[in-house]
Amino acid sequence: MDELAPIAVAVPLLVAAALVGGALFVPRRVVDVASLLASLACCVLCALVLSDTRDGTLVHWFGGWTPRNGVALGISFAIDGFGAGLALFASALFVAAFLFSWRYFVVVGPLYHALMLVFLAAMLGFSFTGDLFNLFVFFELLSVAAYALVAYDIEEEGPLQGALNFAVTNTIGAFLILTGIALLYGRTGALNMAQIGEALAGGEADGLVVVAFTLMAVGFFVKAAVVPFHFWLADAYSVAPTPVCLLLSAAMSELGLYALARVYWTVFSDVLGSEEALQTILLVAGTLTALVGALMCFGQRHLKRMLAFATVSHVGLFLIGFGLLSPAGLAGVALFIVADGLIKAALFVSVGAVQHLFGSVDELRLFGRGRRLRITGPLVVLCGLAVAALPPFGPWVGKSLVDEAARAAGAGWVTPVFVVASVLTGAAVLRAAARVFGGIGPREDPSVVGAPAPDEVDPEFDYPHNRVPRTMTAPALALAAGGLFIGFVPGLRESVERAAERFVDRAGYADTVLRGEAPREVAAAAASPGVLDVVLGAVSVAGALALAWLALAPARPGLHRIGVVAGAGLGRLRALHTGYVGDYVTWLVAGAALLGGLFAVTLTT
Amino acid sequence: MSDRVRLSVFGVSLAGLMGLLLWALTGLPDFGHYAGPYGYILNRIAVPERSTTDVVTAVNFDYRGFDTLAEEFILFAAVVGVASILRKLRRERTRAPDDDAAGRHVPETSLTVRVAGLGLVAPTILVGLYIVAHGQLTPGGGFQGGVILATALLLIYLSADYMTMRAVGPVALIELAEGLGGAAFVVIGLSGLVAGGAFFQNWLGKGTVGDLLSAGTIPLSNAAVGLAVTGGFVFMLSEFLQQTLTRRQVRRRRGRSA
Amino acid sequence: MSFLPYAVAVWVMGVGLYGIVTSRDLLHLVICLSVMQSASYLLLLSIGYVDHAQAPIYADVPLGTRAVDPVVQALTLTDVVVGTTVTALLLALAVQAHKRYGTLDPRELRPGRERADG
Amino acid sequence: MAVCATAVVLVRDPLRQAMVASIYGLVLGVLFFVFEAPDVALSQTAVGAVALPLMILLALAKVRGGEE
Repeated sequence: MDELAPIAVAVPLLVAAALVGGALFVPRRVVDVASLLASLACCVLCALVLSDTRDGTLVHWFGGWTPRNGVALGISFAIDGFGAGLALFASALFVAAFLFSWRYFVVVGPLYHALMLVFLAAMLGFSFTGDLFNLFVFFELLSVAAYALVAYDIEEEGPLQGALNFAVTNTIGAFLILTGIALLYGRTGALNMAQIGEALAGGEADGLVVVAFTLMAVGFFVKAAVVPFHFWLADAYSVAPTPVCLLLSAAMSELGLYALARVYWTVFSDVLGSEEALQTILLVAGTLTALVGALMCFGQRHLKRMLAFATVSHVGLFLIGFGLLSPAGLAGVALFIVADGLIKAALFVSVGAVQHLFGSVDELRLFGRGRRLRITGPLVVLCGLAVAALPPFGPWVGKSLVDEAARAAGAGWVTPVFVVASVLTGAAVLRAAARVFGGIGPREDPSVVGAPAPDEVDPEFDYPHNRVPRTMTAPALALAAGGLFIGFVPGLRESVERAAERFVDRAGYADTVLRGEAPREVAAAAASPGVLDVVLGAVSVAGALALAWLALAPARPGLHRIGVVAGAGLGRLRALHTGYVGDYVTWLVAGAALLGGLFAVTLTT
Repeated sequence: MSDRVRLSVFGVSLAGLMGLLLWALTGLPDFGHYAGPYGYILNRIAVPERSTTDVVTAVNFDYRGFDTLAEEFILFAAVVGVASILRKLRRERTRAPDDDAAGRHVPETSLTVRVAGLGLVAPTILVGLYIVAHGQLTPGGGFQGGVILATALLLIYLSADYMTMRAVGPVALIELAEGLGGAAFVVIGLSGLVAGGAFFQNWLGKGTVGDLLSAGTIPLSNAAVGLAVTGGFVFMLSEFLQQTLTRRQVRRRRGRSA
Repeated sequence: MSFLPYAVAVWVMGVGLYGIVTSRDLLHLVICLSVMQSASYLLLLSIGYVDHAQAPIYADVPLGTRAVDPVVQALTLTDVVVGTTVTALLLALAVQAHKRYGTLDPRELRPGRERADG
Repeated sequence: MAVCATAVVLVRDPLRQAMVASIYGLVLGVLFFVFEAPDVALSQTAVGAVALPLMILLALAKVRGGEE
């Protein structure tokens, strides 16, 4: 049933084109319903595709151009469990986002929906494709739709600048990716990933190969927001409309890492030198990202910006899981990405609901105003605990699996990184929840950003609203439930591990794609978290609660001083986040040169 | 970062990055010695198998037609994005309530320029259509022809005025062209799936090499892309144009009250 | 000579990036970005070039004549469209930003700047 | 080529830059023609030398007008 995949990409594009074609004649509700139906259809199609990938990679050759003598003539979709799973995950998020948009926007044209649908199609194509240039084209489609969506709220304060920084940095990233593709094409005369991998495998890792890998890694790191390529993310995510934030934070950053993993295991895994060196470099980059993101997250009072930095921190954790370069780590990351993405999406929806009611996303200004929200409040607290890795919920399962894989790979030193990142991000969410929904703690906080977040009020609308609409509560509950209980789905862990085993099998992938051979059988061990993981989870939750309590404790001079010192320390870090695009590009080029230098020294053979 | 620090960090890094790139490029075959195989194979098989004489068009609309579909929607997303970014701010409306109602009040274009401009419109449209239609035969195709068609409409603006241009290409019609072109391209892809079992399967008869209607679905795709590109570029250019005009009226208004 | 086109592509990229970092005007910055992107057109076409070969168009020449790589040309075409659209989108952002804030200097347009004066 | 690209970046005044960029687009188009890539040359000329500079000029007209 490989034909379903291109249909899943075509449906949202077709609906988007129809919406724009009839822009002036279609009423708002029809647009809403059509978009919702399109995303639901994608969900169904992706679920069918996913169930078909159980036995291995599905291949669809566009135009019927099957390879001749191992040379690909056209473009292929090569869909495995991870690609299809990610596509299903993205489609489900879009259903939630469209549902949420129903009442979020007072006035919204079909332009917004058309952009969202193109965004959806781009995510699906990006997850499915087996062709390097096609990957780049979908990367750009994803980016262009995202730039426009981030800037959608032109009435607000920041979106334009956020979108500008986003667009400039990501365009440079895309350019670097294309340069890498051009290098590989010059060497191998191929664009199909499996074919390039075949051509390079066992050969020499010279300057061309290593630099091509560097360029693609940097490009995808920019999209995934790995330190020091992360600066644009908070600027963009904190100003985008909330339903868009949900998609950016839960799916787009992760797609960047997915693409790097895909390219690594189809093209580079059998040619680059020292795997240990690459592992170390990736783990260090992941650690840096996790810690910087977590610290910045804790120092925010703008709720969306807080969640944006939580995203950065979690991307760092994902990178650590990927950097282990083992199927076990990859399986853990896959589960972690889905669970964490759903939780973060639920948090964004909750923030959006608060914003809908009170017209603000500022932690201190919202002090105590959320007391009467009987559903949203407890939900945010629960999600905060889950972010802090409370057993037995989804994020804890994912983190534990990655952690175990790290210990098995002899990289046990990353465990404290996971704990610290969980404590800081969890504490930030819990502290904000206590302030907003409980009215607990002081109204001043020396450890967060001084200036308040700008109000996000729709001037044509009367504030305050009285209640959270059901179209906001329902997606929040569903997303949270999915994220919390994903670890309990029977057989899921085995399937993910089997998919991970296939994902890292470069030769098997190439055989299936280029020669149409039946996929090989793989075994799965079905790892599960142990006692140590429960203890670690409990420690991080206790740490998060303690830290949140400290931040909220009644103003005693000693504590206040600690807060001031912490605030000053964070200020140094914050001062680097200047919001000036010239600085960001400088960081980008510096990071690229550094990474390239490290790779050149360690990976060349 | 101060300017000096930034520039020196950047200078050193850029030198490093450029050095890395040069190092990588020494690994390529020398300039003028492309090694293949992809391009060479297509050069050999495209003409007999697809009845096209322009292999680049065959690559764009057949072998790698799916790339072009995504590319077309990048254009689509950008057009929609430009429209959404440049839509009127609420404040703006109060400042210039009749922004697009009145015509232009700028120095009159001289008659000679107008006549010359209008005289160019028809040939330009003809050239654009020719380039779209001969996509599979000679250089050019939907994209190139579409851009030329779009500039022809702009010529109408330059030689007549904004209102005439809007009358020739009203917003609804431009949007319709843009949406229809995009949708038609998707439908061509889907039709391949239905008729031939693969998305973008070129299932129509290939005809004789060199004929205007040869190469199966390629001319249809070219037409669809041409429509979408014309619509897209006209839309973007007229959005920018409208911005310029709105400004003029805002300023005029301020001048009067001052 | 055999390396010159590649070196020029790297130079164009470097110059474009330099322009982006030092730019004081968003419109200038956007043009520099498109200059940087033109480096990739140049690189792609240089890679596919073959000495003493025809364009891959068989309208007037017999089949089998040596021609340059058509694939990189198709890729470049796609890339040109992508570059153009991104540039157009950025120009729209710049215009709107100017309308809102009255400046085009990226140093003065700083979103959600982290203020350390806590 | 390289000189032309450098000139585009170094010209700081956007109005003149738009002109230089247009010439640069044209030079690129000619170069692509020399590279035996007439398809690309055609679209580069149409876009780089006409459509984009036009958009830049329109954007500039808008921005300059606001400053007066």
